[in-house]
Amino acid sequence: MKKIEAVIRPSKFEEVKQALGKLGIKGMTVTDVLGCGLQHGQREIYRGTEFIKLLPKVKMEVVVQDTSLEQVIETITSVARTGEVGDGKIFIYPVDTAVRIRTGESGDDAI
Amino acid sequence: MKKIEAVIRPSKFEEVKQALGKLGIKGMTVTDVLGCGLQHGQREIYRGTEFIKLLPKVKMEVVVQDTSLEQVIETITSVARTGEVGDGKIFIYPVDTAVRIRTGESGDDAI
Amino acid sequence: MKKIEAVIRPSKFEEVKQALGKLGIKGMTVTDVLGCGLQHGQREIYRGTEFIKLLPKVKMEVVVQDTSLEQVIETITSVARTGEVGDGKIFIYPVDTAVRIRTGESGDDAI
Amino acid sequence: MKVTEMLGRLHWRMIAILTAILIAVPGLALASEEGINSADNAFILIASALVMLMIPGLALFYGGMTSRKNVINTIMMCFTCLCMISVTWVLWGYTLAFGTSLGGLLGGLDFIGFRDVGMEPVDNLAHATFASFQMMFAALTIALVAGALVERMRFGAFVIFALIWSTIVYSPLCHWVWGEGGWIGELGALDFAGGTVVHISSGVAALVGCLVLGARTGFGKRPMPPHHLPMVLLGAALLWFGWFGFNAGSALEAGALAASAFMVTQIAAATAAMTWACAEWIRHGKPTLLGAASGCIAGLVTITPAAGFVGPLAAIAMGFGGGLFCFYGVTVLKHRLGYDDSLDVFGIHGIGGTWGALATGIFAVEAIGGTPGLLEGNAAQLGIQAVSVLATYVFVGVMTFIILKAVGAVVPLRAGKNDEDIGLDSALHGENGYSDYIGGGVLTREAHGIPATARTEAAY
Amino acid sequence: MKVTEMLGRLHWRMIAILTAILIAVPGLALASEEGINSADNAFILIASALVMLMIPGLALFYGGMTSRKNVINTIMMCFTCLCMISVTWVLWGYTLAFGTSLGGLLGGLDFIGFRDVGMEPVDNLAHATFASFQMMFAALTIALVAGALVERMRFGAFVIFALIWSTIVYSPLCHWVWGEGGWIGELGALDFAGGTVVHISSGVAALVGCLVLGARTGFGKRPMPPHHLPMVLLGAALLWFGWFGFNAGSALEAGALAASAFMVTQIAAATAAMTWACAEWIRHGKPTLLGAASGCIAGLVTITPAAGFVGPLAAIAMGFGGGLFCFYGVTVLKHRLGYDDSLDVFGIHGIGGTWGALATGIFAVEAIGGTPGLLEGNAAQLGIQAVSVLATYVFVGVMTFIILKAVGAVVPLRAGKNDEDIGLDSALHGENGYSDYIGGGVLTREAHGIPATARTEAAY
Amino acid sequence: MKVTEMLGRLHWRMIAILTAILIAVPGLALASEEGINSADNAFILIASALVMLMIPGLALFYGGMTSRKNVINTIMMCFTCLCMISVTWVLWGYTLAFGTSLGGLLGGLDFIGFRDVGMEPVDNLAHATFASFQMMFAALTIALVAGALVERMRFGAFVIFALIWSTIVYSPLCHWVWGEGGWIGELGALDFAGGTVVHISSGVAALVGCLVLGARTGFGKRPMPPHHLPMVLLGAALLWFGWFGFNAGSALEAGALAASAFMVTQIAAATAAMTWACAEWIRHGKPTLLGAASGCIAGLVTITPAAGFVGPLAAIAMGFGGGLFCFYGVTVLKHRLGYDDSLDVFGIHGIGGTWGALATGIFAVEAIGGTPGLLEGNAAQLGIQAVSVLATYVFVGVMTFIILKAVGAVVPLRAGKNDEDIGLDSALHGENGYSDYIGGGVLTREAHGIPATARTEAAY
Ligand SMILES: Nc1ncnc2c1ncn2[C@@H]1O[C@H](COP(=O)(O)OP(=O)(O)O)[C@@H](O)[C@H]1O
Ligand SMILES: Nc1ncnc2c1ncn2[C@@H]1O[C@H](COP(=O)(O)OP(=O)(O)O)[C@@H](O)[C@H]1O
Ligand SMILES: Nc1ncnc2c1ncn2[C@@H]1O[C@H](COP(=O)(O)OP(=O)(O)O)[C@@H](O)[C@H]1O
Repeated sequence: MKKIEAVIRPSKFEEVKQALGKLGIKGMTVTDVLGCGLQHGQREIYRGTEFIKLLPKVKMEVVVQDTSLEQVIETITSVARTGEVGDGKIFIYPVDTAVRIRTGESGDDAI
Repeated sequence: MKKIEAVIRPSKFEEVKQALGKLGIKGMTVTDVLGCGLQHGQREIYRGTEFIKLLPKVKMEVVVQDTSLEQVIETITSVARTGEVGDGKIFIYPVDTAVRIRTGESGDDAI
Repeated sequence: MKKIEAVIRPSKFEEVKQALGKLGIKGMTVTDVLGCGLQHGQREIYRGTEFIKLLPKVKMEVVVQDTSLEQVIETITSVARTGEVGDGKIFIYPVDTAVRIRTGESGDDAI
Repeated sequence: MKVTEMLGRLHWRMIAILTAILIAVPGLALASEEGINSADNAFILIASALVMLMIPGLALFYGGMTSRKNVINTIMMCFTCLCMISVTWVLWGYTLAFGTSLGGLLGGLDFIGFRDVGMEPVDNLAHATFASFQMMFAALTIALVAGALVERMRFGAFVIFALIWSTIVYSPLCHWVWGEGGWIGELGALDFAGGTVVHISSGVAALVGCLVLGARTGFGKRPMPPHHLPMVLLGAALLWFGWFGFNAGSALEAGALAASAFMVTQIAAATAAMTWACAEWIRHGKPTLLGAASGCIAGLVTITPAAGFVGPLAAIAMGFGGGLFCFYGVTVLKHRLGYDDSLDVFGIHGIGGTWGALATGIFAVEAIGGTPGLLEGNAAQLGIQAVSVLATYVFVGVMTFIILKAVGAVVPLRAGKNDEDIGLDSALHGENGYSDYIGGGVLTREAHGIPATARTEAAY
Repeated sequence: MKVTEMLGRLHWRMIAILTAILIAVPGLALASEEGINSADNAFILIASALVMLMIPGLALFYGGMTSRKNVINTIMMCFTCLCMISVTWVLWGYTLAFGTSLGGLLGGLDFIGFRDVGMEPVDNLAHATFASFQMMFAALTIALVAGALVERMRFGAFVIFALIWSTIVYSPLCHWVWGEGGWIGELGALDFAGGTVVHISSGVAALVGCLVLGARTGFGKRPMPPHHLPMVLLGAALLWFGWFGFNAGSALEAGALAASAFMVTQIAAATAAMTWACAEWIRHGKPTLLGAASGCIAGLVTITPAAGFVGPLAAIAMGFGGGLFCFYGVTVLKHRLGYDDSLDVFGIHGIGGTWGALATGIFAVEAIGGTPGLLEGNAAQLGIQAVSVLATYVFVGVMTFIILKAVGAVVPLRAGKNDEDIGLDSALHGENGYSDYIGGGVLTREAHGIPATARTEAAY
Repeated sequence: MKVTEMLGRLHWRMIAILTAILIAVPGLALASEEGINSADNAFILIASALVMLMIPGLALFYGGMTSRKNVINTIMMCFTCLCMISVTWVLWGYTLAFGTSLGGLLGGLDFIGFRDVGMEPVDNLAHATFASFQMMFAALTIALVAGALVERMRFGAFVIFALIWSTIVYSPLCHWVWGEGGWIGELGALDFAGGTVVHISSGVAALVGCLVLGARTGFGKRPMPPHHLPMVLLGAALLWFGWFGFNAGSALEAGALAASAFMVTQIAAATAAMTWACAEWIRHGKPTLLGAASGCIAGLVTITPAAGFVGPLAAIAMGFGGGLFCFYGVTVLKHRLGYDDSLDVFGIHGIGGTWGALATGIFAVEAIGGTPGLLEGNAAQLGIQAVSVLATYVFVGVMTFIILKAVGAVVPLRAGKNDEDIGLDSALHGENGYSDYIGGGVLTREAHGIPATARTEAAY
């Protein structure tokens, strides 16, 4: 079981979510985050001072069985890509186990 | 050392937190998230268009020593359960180590 | 490849970010969170009822190559420290891999 | 005297009289023929606009105090009162309150559908001005009640309740106090701008309402603090601003009485805000903005019945009492009694209104409003005030209970548990107060194949 | 009669006449010498302030409806209209609208740079009062148009467009309808407070504008719900409040006509809000706050041309129609036609204004505004109204198209794709509506060595 | 002539005279007996309500500009000024400013506790009207000062400071300029609505205050951008709206002078907003909403002393100067001098007020306000204006310094480091502006066993 954490452009979120829906991925948890990387940030002005602000990104967390891993990564990569700096990253983490609170099921059954 | 990540109903958060407090768990980090799963989302209307919106959930992250793991999972599972779809999930992740910034302590002492 | 997750005081964020910038760390993802630990929370009042509220913290996530790990941890620890309870924690998690969406690169090249 | 001279004198007499009449005519035209004094008319029109603004002000005041997931529902309840009651006021509300009195108990149907309500004068104002001004009062009163019911009442049930309540509680009560021949007015009770009609009545209805509905899920187990305090402050500010129209406008003219009412309104509001904040400072060690904002409303409520009857120092005394009693009611009494008046409508409007109505009987000054109070030796006035308060409590309390039970027999009053959990905004209105980034967090319908006609449990 | 007697009588005659004149003088001074009636003047000054407040109200109404990343740009467009048009109105806008008519088509340059616009009376008002009141109308009209263009139009292009449009579309149109000798006014068309001048004109310009610009990226693929509904409600409330100044103030005096206009304004707004919310309740199972708020604006738009001509029941009928037609236009028609009018300016101001202008011809009552409508047997009036509507559609539609094409030939009209993606607030104004915790999420400039003069693509 | 004829003539004479007297009586009653002109009285009452609204407007304007964690404290400071000063104004503030002059320096105690302040006329207004109008000015002025001190000043210390400052700085200064016999007024200095009394005085106090307090922790190291720009805009809009009451109301009547003041107020605000935004556009490549909003306030400040003295083109010139100088002050000068005026009170009110006071001496037109300025050849007026400015700078500067030092000797002026870090809202008021989901993020007290009486360091 793996957790796929994708940090993407907010404007791409809708498309990615639908693409995952088509793969049969129903569950995900989503968070508003700010990020920086090669794409530095937005230049803002406050009463004569200019400064750089982190960029809004969307973090999607999807826990999947090992078998779906490749497919999900590929889908996200291809749908979220615009080719311009700032498209984001996908990180893969190991997951020990999962529990479905409603039923108490655990492991692969829970996701 | 493990990280317990529980995605639960916002209305259950208070109870869960207090239950953990009784177990002696003092530390946790909490985030507002949106989620979907078997429970799809809320139907909303905007000027004649209907659409489905992700549901607000609360993500609690608690890093615990391996020995407390079972007890914490059980507590969260039982307190956060309503039995209706949308109760949420618990994910368990391995943690390499932890550091307490104030003192520089690391490992089990830090949590 | 490791994920460094630091939960720090909001007022220290700017300094930490700049210190990391000097180390050559360009990428990070940042989230507003609430937390409690030894530092309980803020006492608030609502129409005669007093209650305790979780404290705002900032969660920084930085995925780094194993080689930079020590240095980053040390930098965060020293810069974010005030010595008073509530300075926060650093957690280190294993990462299986990373993918740069824009190019499809994966592994160490992606971060 | 010669005849010619007589004629000559008559001639002059005629000229003088004609002159007098001609010159007096414009005056007459203003004072009795057309009757509308444009300064007064302008003032009351603006005052009406100010009172209108109080209702969205109230919506924000209340909306900011609820939790984030119920802000839309709360605002919608207030806003619906503004709109719905404006229409029913035209159709039947106004005439039931201000039509020719049927035995001092109810207005007749003379003005049904705003018949004859238009440009013709009523005393110094155009009839349309007076009717519009009163329209805002009617809408505001029932909107005030909403604050006690929010976060759990079903929207549809509230709409029906509000409609009936405004018709068979507000209109009659308004007639009793302000209608020509209304029995409370005839009694000599003083209520300048609505201490009984607006505030006690809404406060009592709120109390009965929240008792009938029962507490919000989780009440008492966790605090339910305001989700947006600057919005609360904004709402309080608009209320305060509008209240000048409410109180000074109730002079129904733009002269010295309006000025006096304006002045004491400001003083009482300010005093009560400070009183509440200081009480908190002493009791909890910290003065809160919510306390100051609640205090100013308490002061405004308190001075409402007295605005045209008391002077500046009495306004300080009344404001101080209003701040203190309401603070006590909201922070101590409520917790002891254990009822869940979500946004403390009874604690502020009920308690403040009651104190204000009684204090009017104490502090009234003959030189200002024509009636002396207790301090000027007229103890009877306090008795009359007490009777009017009591009558309002009993009438409104009983009627509200009956109406709610009747409505509850037809449609459920409370939202379902699940709707309360996810929030009434989404459940009942299909809306969210704030939508965040995340592309609006939208899952398109098609992706899940949910039919557009699917409805959640409490949609109606 | 003796001469001495004759003289004596003459003497008395003189005294009587002198008396008469002397006594009449203060009256004369008020009525013809100075001419300013201070009650009317006070009323219109306050009304002007209310109309001014409509523009920030509109900014919030619109701003709350856009996505979070475009709220500042949206507000900025409205606020810029308020400021910029106030200045151009002084310089040339007013005189083009209200200067001595050049053949009924345009005002002459008599008042250029507000020459002679000051304390001297124009009828019952100070000239400054009238010119300020009209200034607010001019600023509001073009600000309304912005709502259709937001979330994709480049700010600089909008500024140029607004400047030209206000000069060569608004001022002439205003002259036609309200200027002395303007041809539409001469025709006998009724437009009390701006149904054609303000609402149809902004609605049509909005429609043409959004067609020329093209839809927002992602339009139709994902809903773009309001990011802050309480802000929308606040904006609607300020609009409603200000509209009393707009409509009642258009009586240009503070008497019975103003009162009547005030009353029907309230009634139509309330009715339309309820109509819209009920339509949603029936169609979608849930009434929304956005629906109620949109409805009240639709009602206000509808009653605008009719405010001084119709009675309370006609206001209910007009409000009902306004709510229903605009609801249909916004939720059905727009989707069928597929244009992207971001915040439904045409759907509300265009459709509501058209219905209002025609309905004025139907419901006008002679006893109120002096002109009978269709229901009082004057079918011709409906024809005249139709002509004025048609003329406005054609003139504004063609002119707006030409202006946009001309401006677009000089500077790009649309923001770049990337700017649209990250949001116009940051891209065009270097600002964010809300900055969150995280120490403001700030990376100092030095840390990245970005020169202070670096500019994003669409900075100008 | 015969005796009978004589009598006859006398008889007629009497009739004519009686007629004259009788007819004149209503006029007399209005003009001298009762004295209150209801149009003027209505106008100033509404104007007072508008000025009241400026203070919550200011609270939102300031509140939106601070960081999220200090929004409540900021709003609370302004709101407390509104409430507290309203009470002290009744008790002693008014009489110190407007009581019978003690040598041109201070008002006597005639009106202590608002003795004799009520329904009797003062010129054309009810005394209560005048006193209420002035009350709002007093409250606003000290509230303006707060903007320079927020995000680090201890609330309790501010309350004491405000109380003293308003008593021994504002009241005397107000007396000097507007009190009968006040020495600056006697000098012939022009200050229509408070350029020196309100704006220079608050600006200078702000500057001294922030120098005494020292900069916020982190100032200069990281930008501290506004946390809620739409709130800033809303505040600016309410300020602008209220300013019509402030400036036009300062005519103290509702005629042509009020109209002229209204008009130039609008023009200067609009011009300055555009000027500031354009200056940014040129300098930074992007016009900001904060810039436009700051600009309109700068313009309003600038025109305040001149509102009743200058014409429309002068208003454009003054607004342009106001926008430019304040822009320069806030974006360049402040950074060079390095002081931390949190929300730029000195940069806008100090600089704008100074420019406005001087420019009044330049642009004043005899035909408008009765006094010619430099451009009409009266160079002396500019000198008088300069003297009044200088006197205000010195008096306010010195007094503010002394008061702050004195207060600081008794209670600490600055909040503790830790309180500043977690935010003054939570530390000093036990509140949070916005509480998010997460069930309110609440840990019940019991769970941690913290006694209810525990207090944080800076609770008082
Ligand atoms: N090392 C990292 N650790 C955590 N998050 C990162 C890291 N690098 C990038 N990110 C996240 O990914 C986003 C996009 O990265 P960026 O380098 O700007 O673009 P790209 O992925 O196209 O090279 C960042 O805004 C940040 O949120
Ligand atoms: N595979 C997953 N990965 C990440 N989060 C998930 C996943 N599945 C569910 N969740 C989170 O758990 C929440 C509840 O899940 P859901 O399937 O709706 O209910 P239940 O757990 O009762 O079956 C979701 O809203 C989402 O936030
Ligand atoms: N066991 C834990 N799991 C997750 N987060 C924790 C844990 N313990 C502490 N935290 C986070 O770290 C923050 C600081 O911890 P705290 O114990 O208050 O201070 P300190 O680290 O100085 O001892 C908390 O507010 C919380 O967000």
